Amino acid sequence: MPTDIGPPDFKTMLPPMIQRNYGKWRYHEILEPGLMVHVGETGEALYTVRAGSPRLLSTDHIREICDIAEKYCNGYLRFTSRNNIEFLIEDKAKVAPLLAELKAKKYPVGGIGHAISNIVHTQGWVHCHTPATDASGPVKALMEEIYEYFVTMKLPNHVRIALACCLNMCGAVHCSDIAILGIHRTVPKPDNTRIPNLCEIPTTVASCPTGAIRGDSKTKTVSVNNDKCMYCGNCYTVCPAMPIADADNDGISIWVGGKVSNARSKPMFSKLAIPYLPNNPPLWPETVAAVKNIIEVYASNARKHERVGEWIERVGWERFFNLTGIPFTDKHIDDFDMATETFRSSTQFKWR
Amino acid sequence: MPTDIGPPDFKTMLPPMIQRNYGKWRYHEILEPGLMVHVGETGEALYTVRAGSPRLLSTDHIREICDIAEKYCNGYLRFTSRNNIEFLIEDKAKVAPLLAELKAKKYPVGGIGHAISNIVHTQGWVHCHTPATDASGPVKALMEEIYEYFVTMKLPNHVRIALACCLNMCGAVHCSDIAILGIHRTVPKPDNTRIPNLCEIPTTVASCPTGAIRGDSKTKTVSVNNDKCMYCGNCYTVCPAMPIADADNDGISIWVGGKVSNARSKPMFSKLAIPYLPNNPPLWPETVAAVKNIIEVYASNARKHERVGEWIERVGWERFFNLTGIPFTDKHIDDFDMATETFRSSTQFKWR
Amino acid sequence: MAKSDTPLLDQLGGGKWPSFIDDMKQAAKKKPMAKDLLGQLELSYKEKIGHWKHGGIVGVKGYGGGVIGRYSDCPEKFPNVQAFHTLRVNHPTGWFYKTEALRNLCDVWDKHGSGLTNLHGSTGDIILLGTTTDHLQECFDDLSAKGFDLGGSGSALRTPSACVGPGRCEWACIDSLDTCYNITMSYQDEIHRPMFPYKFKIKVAACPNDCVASIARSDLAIIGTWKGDIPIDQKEVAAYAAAGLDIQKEVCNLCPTRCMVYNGRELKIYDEDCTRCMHCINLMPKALRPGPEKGATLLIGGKAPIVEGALLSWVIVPFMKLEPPYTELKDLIMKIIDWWSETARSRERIGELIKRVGMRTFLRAVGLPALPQMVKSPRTNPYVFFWPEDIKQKEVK
Amino acid sequence: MAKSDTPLLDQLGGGKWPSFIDDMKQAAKKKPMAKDLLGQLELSYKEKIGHWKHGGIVGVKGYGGGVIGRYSDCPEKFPNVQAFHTLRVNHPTGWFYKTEALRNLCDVWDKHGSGLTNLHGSTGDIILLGTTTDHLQECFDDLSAKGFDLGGSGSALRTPSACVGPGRCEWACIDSLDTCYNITMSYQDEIHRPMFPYKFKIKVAACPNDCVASIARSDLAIIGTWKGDIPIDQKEVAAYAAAGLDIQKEVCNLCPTRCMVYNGRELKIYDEDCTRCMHCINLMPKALRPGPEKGATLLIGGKAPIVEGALLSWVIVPFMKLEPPYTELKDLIMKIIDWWSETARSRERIGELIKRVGMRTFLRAVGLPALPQMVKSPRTNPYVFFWPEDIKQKEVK
Amino acid sequence: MPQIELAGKTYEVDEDGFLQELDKWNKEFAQAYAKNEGIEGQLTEEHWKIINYLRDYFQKFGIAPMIRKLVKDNGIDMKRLYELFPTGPAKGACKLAGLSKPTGCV
Amino acid sequence: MPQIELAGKTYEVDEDGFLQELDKWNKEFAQAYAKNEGIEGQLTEEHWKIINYLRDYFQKFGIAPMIRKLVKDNGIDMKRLYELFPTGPAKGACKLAGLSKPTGCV
Ligand code: SRM
Ligand code: SRM
Ligand code: SRM
Ligand code: SRM
Ligand code: SF4
Ligand code: SF4
Ligand code: SF4
Ligand code: SF4
Ligand code: SF4
Ligand code: SF4
Ligand code: SF4
Ligand code: SF4
Repeated sequence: MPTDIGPPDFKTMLPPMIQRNYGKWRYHEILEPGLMVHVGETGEALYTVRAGSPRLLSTDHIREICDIAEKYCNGYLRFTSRNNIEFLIEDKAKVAPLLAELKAKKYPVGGIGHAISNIVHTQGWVHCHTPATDASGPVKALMEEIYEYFVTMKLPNHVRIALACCLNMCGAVHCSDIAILGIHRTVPKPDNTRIPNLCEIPTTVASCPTGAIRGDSKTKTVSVNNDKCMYCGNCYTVCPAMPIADADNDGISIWVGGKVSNARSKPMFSKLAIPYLPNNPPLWPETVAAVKNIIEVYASNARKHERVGEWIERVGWERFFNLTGIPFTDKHIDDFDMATETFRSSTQFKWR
Repeated sequence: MPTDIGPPDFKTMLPPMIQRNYGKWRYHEILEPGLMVHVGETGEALYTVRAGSPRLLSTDHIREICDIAEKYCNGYLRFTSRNNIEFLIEDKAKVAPLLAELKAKKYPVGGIGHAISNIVHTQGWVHCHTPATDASGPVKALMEEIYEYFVTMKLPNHVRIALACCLNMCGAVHCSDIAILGIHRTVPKPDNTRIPNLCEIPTTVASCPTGAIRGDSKTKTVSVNNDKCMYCGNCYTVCPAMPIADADNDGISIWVGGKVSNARSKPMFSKLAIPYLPNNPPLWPETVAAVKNIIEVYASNARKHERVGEWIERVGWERFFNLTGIPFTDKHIDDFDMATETFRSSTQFKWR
Repeated sequence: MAKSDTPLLDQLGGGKWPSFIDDMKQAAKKKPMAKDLLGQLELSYKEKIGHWKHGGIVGVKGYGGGVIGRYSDCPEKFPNVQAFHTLRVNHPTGWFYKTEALRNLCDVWDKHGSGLTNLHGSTGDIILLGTTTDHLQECFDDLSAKGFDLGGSGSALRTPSACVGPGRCEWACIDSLDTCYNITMSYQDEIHRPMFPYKFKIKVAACPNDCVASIARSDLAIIGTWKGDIPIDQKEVAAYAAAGLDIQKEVCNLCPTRCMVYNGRELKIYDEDCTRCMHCINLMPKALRPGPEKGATLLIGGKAPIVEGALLSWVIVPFMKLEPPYTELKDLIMKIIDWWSETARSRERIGELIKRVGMRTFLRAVGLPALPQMVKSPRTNPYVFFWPEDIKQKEVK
Repeated sequence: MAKSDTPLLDQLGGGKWPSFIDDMKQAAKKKPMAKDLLGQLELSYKEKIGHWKHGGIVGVKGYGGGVIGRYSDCPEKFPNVQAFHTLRVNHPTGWFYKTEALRNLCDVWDKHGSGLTNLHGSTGDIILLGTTTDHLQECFDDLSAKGFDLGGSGSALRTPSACVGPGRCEWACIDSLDTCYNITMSYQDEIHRPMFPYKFKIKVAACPNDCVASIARSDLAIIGTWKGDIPIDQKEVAAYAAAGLDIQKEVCNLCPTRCMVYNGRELKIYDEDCTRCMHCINLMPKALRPGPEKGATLLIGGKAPIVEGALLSWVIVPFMKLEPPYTELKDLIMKIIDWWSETARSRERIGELIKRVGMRTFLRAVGLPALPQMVKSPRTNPYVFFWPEDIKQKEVK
Repeated sequence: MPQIELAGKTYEVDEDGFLQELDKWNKEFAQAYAKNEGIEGQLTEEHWKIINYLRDYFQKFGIAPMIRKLVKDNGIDMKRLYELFPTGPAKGACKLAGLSKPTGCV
Repeated sequence: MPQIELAGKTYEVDEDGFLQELDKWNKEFAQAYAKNEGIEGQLTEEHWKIINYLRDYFQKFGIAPMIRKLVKDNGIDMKRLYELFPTGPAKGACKLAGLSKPTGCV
């Protein structure tokens, strides 16, 4: 077998109309939630219908999607960078029937424009070894409750939500409008009977962001300074004998105000809103309620075109905590290495 | 002798009109450069004439100031937080004669409002042991050239200049509109014959911001990793046997855009404009020219009420370097511990 | 009715939003692996804890990566997921598919694996979720036969990804798809045989809207931009205004540089002040478009928090023309990766390395000039290093 | 004409701006010390290098600080500055003087020292520049007799200073002078007998204009502020407009929170959004003034760069009423200093200590609640510590 | 925990075949496992060079070398390395050399 | 460099009287210098306690203790410390104890 053949050439996957208008699109219009049209310099119009996906797809489900694409799109479709399905329709007449079929098959259509799009997320308990929470579960539970915002366009701007099940943040949570992050809260207990055989001591020591781990290269063991450990789990990533998961204390934190686009404001990191919510499968009610609350306060307070972070920057974090009713705690105050950059070095602030 | 008597009670130093209007001032007006009036709730008006001072004053000069204050101010005067002299006049009729006498005696009158005020500065070669440049000398040379801006009010806002003769920054240079900072550029050579008797090894090691110093507690000596040393001189401060001054390489750097007031923008640090200019006593022509250039570019480009830093933030640093003609170098790019905070994490920038 | 084995997960089935549980159950009908996965997940839901063992190193011949090994920690209960490895399959750039290709994938995966996938993984790969060690090589061979190859994992170049760009977007300033595909094909060895200090990710967005989150999620972000004035079609401006867009409030007032003036009839842009944020163009695609001279801004260092805290990529090349065969770009990438590989500690991302040794060292090593576009502002601390050639050396007497 | 001994320094004499060289020459006429100082300075100008030896520890009885020891490194050339120590004399708060007091100082200094001074040092002291070791005690005694005392040096509380405040400023929200004087008198021991880990500076500004640069130059900045609405005198607003102030452009548009609306006749402020920056008040002192409820914001940690980089003080108490005898303030100061003294390394400023151990530790130690006013924004990194009481402890079986 | 027996000795290995008691490593172990890693027949001198290098490095520094270093220090290229150890340096070579299982960046 | 002679021995000291060869320190040196530091007559046991404490600390940690620590560890207060050493702990006590001259924060 030949190796290193690389992925299939994308050009072979493009619908003919795209091939003709490649790089020569003139403008687009959003026609209704989940439906937009791109018009090329040739005058040709390509319709896109965007549908939600659970991302974790069975082969049969994929085949069903293929069936639909074959029926309406000559067998062409794409997925978006947020894991939505995009049906690419060359024939305007097929748009309405497609929408009808999607409705019948219960595919949510939306996610375009000033909406909530699909939640970028990770593996969780389905496949990963370091998660502090599940991924697909909280996502499903949440989308169920904020579904309305996916299929309409009534928010001030789009709201990008992401979930990562541990601090590795396999996804966009560090720069999302709203981010859900699994966190551990227990100091790992090194199993020094296994460490000598399983772990590289220098690597384990170097893995700790706060320098909490001391290694003994002679005995090939390590010890953790509990006071310096903030449960990031990176030591576990490199050393299996440092278990960190703890059903009683693992949970979820909520982050807000990040973005990556350069539109108006510069890309921003998400900031801590809620330090801890319990893992409460299968419906994670605390997490769902917390996120919904933030979305709704945003929806009714932000100005048009303002992303969550832009709104908060304008009104101030004092106001954000006040409006959302989220308590501010000492955990919100940075104490990692560039903390002083976040301190209020000014008398400019609001009373609430 | 009794000790710990503390300073004289300031209340005994206040002119009677101030005592009457203490805490009950209503408003002030700037009447002309260097002259303002404060009106109290009683309706009384206190006139202040501000005059420049070299700060380094002989007792005879102080007595001359006292003579003037006695003649026009009933013997009351004050100094400002920027080392100007303020004559406090209760009797309006005495303002004009005072101004005339100050003119005759060549006291510069000004520094109020949208002007350059006195330069906050330090000891330099006059009294300190770590300076990389002189203080009073460059200040005098510079004030001579920008005198015009002290005695008029034609700048967009006030411009606060400061000078410190070494990185200890005994003054406000880290937050000044324009700052002049003496810098060393030579790695100190530890004199390990003297160090055991003169220096605390742990203190010397801990003094280095970049961890360039290694100490040997047995031999009580230290060594410097040249590549990690950025010549801050802090090791010399704690250990006399680490000489750092070097006539060939000491010199001056220029910093811009700092402020401390909370007016409009938040307090800001000064940022590096020019990494190095040679020490060229007695007139420091390179330094004087560089500062003058910055002031003039600011004066002709900033909007009314914009401080230097506010102007630069608005137009962008690209534009600042472009307009001033100052070359941008890799030295301008931070490489200390919070450097990444200063990196342009956005595609938003100007071409020049 | 029989009591369900998965009472907790069942609560997540159905509903308005498509349910991953439904997909898992669908697969479970044919696949014991999927069934045991459901079972183990139910256990996790009950116990609030994961049930996968640490790590796993498995793979296919000739490759050092592309497969994530995984073993259950309770194989006695769920023997069919005792081994449950994931294949990362490189997606067609832009995530465009003919259904035929997708059907091929499904067939291969039904043959060899759990029948469960992720479309797509966060890095962009097609994730084939769960198979056993003995199936790996065959599965790989079958994928190859259908024209698919593995993506990156480990200390390698990770599967590059790109926004839809010229494929379906009027704002594309560069050919994000072709650039990404070209890079992918040029660096097959670097993707498949890990030999870097740590992972390296490249993402290509064809304009500053950055629809692949490249600035946050890739070590090297390639983002389209332009020079020259934004062309204005005043007729279309008027049309937007007529249609109800409040141009002063929604466009001009939100311009970050406030370089637009609208007098109720005409829109003027002071382009020398424009920082190409896209906002005005986003709001009026018919009236405005990127300026005439197109190219890319390159940014380096983006990553998630571990170890030193998250980084957003920062500018290292304000403007580079990007045309096939992308020689300038690829030369620079190789220089960067070479320097990084020679200089970094193990598990040190390029952003962390530059943070540690300083931009000046990086710029010198890869031969890039220092430019004010690289920083938000110059340094505030006076800890300035000078190069040996800056310093007057003492005469040796 | 005789050739000058100081040809370089001569070039700095005279001119439009008052020359320190003229003052030095004036003193040199009566004082050999001042003459040798000139000589040594000329040498420095020639050689571009300082000529003072490192350090020097001298003082007066019963005090651990207040004098800076200094010795020439070329006493053979300039014997009169072989020893040339400086006394730091605590200034009257606000730098107000009756001439009598200044004349007293001059007399003492002509008797014991070089006849040269700094009015004032950067911390605020009267600097008496240069005397010999044997004059120190007598000079101190004579100063005492005239009602003056030494200021701080070393690892001590440094001479506190204050803006002119209620003495001559309509914006004073607190009595900066009295607060500063009260602190100074309360902490004489802490000023004169160093026993802190390092220096500690307090500065008091009576409003956010911060005319003593407290936020940048003191470990504890006390800055006046207010609660409640900014009173507006619309007549005076109109008068400013009539006099040529462009209220929309110069006032409203520069308000950082854009919380002002001017319709050409009336000015309205949405005070709940105002962050009390002072800008509008600064521009229209007759029309606007600070709101009704006055107090201080306390900020901690300001300092110059050595060792960890410069810090601007940050908010720890958004609002504190300040009235004599300032018990709440002084209790807090003592708590802070106690904790710092117990916890800091040698030569570690309070700001650096808090940076090292974290705000949460600091707040808990001194009993202050965490408030959003303390930060520009919450943390971005996920490295969050929980307190033991937050965590469910495992049952010990 | 799986176990294997070789020439009368029992070795604990994990699912991936990595030795769980590093001090039990010996040449026979390496040879016996070679086949699993796609190496036909006897380990050659070239194999041993890499294996010994890995072991020395691990002993000295407590970590596996970065692959670039391994390649450089042994004067071979990646192609050759994968010819020698078809399953790659991390999976194949480290396993035979009796190093602890590489972790982390996957 | 100034020198002083005491009981036949020569000591190098700096302008402030701080010993320049720390290993030459002895009790006679301390006693002889006491007068300079405003201490009348013989050094008392209380003086020696402080001096010995300083020397021990310096030997052990290579630095002079922070004054708060000195005061605490010796169960005295600042007032008493200044009575014992009128020129203060840094100038007086450290000098007599033969520590290197305190630097830095002035
Ligand atoms: C399809 C997709 C690209 C792809 O290759 O897959 C895409 C497509 C478009 N984006 Fe996007 N964006 C896509 C992910 C993103 C992302 C990445 C992400 O969400 O992780 C971003 C950055 C998000 C952020 O800042 O956090 C992104 C920021 C934008 C923006 C900037 C919005 C802003 O105000 O910040 C625009 C402009 C706009 O919406 O007016 C934009 C505009 C567009 C346009 C209108 C471009 C065009 O002319 O075709 C496309 C459809 C608009 C829409 O979805 O509302 N796209 N867009 C991605 C769809 C994801 C999804 O399923 O929802
Ligand atoms: C006398 C003095 C206070 C003292 O206790 O000595 C003082 C006095 C006044 N200041 Fe100030 N400021 C004084 C140092 C400062 C400082 C500190 C410094 O320069 O080191 C600052 C902060 C500077 C900075 O941000 O870097 C300062 C920032 C201000 C501001 C804010 C200006 C701004 O737009 O940023 C105002 C408001 C204004 O000027 O409209 C102000 C306003 C005033 C007013 C108008 C207040 C009043 O109603 O009396 C006083 C006279 C104005 C003038 O000088 O233009 N004062 N003022 C200080 C005179 C220094 C000098 O000789 O020049
Ligand atoms: C599968 C995937 C999540 C998903 O569900 O989509 C994933 C899964 C894992 N990531 Fe990731 N990462 C995935 C995209 C990301 C991203 C997002 C991206 O690439 O855009 C990030 C953040 C961006 C970045 O690279 O910084 C990411 C940051 C990490 C990190 C932290 C790296 C860092 O420098 O901070 C780790 C930890 C590590 O490398 O040891 C990690 C490690 C892991 C490991 C291998 C777990 C580990 O500790 O060894 C996870 C395996 C899960 C499993 O069992 O399958 N993963 N990982 C994504 C890859 C799929 C794909 O190929 O398409
Ligand atoms: C005299 C004065 C400068 C002046 O000409 O005005 C001064 C002079 C010295 N300062 Fe300073 N500092 C003076 C105000 C400052 C200020 C400004 C302020 O207080 O507002 C600062 C910056 C603010 C701060 O404290 O951070 C300042 C930051 C330093 C530092 C750096 C401290 C730091 O933590 O970064 C040092 C170094 C040290 O303490 O070892 C230092 C050290 C010194 C020493 C004692 C030199 C040394 O290394 O031992 C200087 C003695 C000079 C001499 O020979 O007389 N001086 N020093 C100021 C005190 C006069 C007074 O009492 O009024
Ligand atoms: S975020 Fe953490 S737990 Fe989740 S998939 Fe990534 S590495 Fe695994
Ligand atoms: S969990 Fe994180 S902080 Fe705690 S010891 Fe491990 S690496 Fe360090
Ligand atoms: S800035 Fe440096 S050189 Fe100048 S007085 Fe302060 S400590 Fe001395
Ligand atoms: S000069 Fe500064 S950087 Fe250099 S060794 Fe001394 S303390 Fe370190
Ligand atoms: S990044 Fe720009 S070019 Fe690419 S899809 Fe998004 S809007 Fe279009
Ligand atoms: S692209 Fe952005 S910066 Fe440029 S004119 Fe439009 S809104 Fe302003
Ligand atoms: S700080 Fe405020 S109150 Fe004090 S003098 Fe300045 S303007 Fe007046
Ligand atoms: S004080 Fe500042 S923030 Fe408040 S209204 Fe006036 S200008 Fe605006």
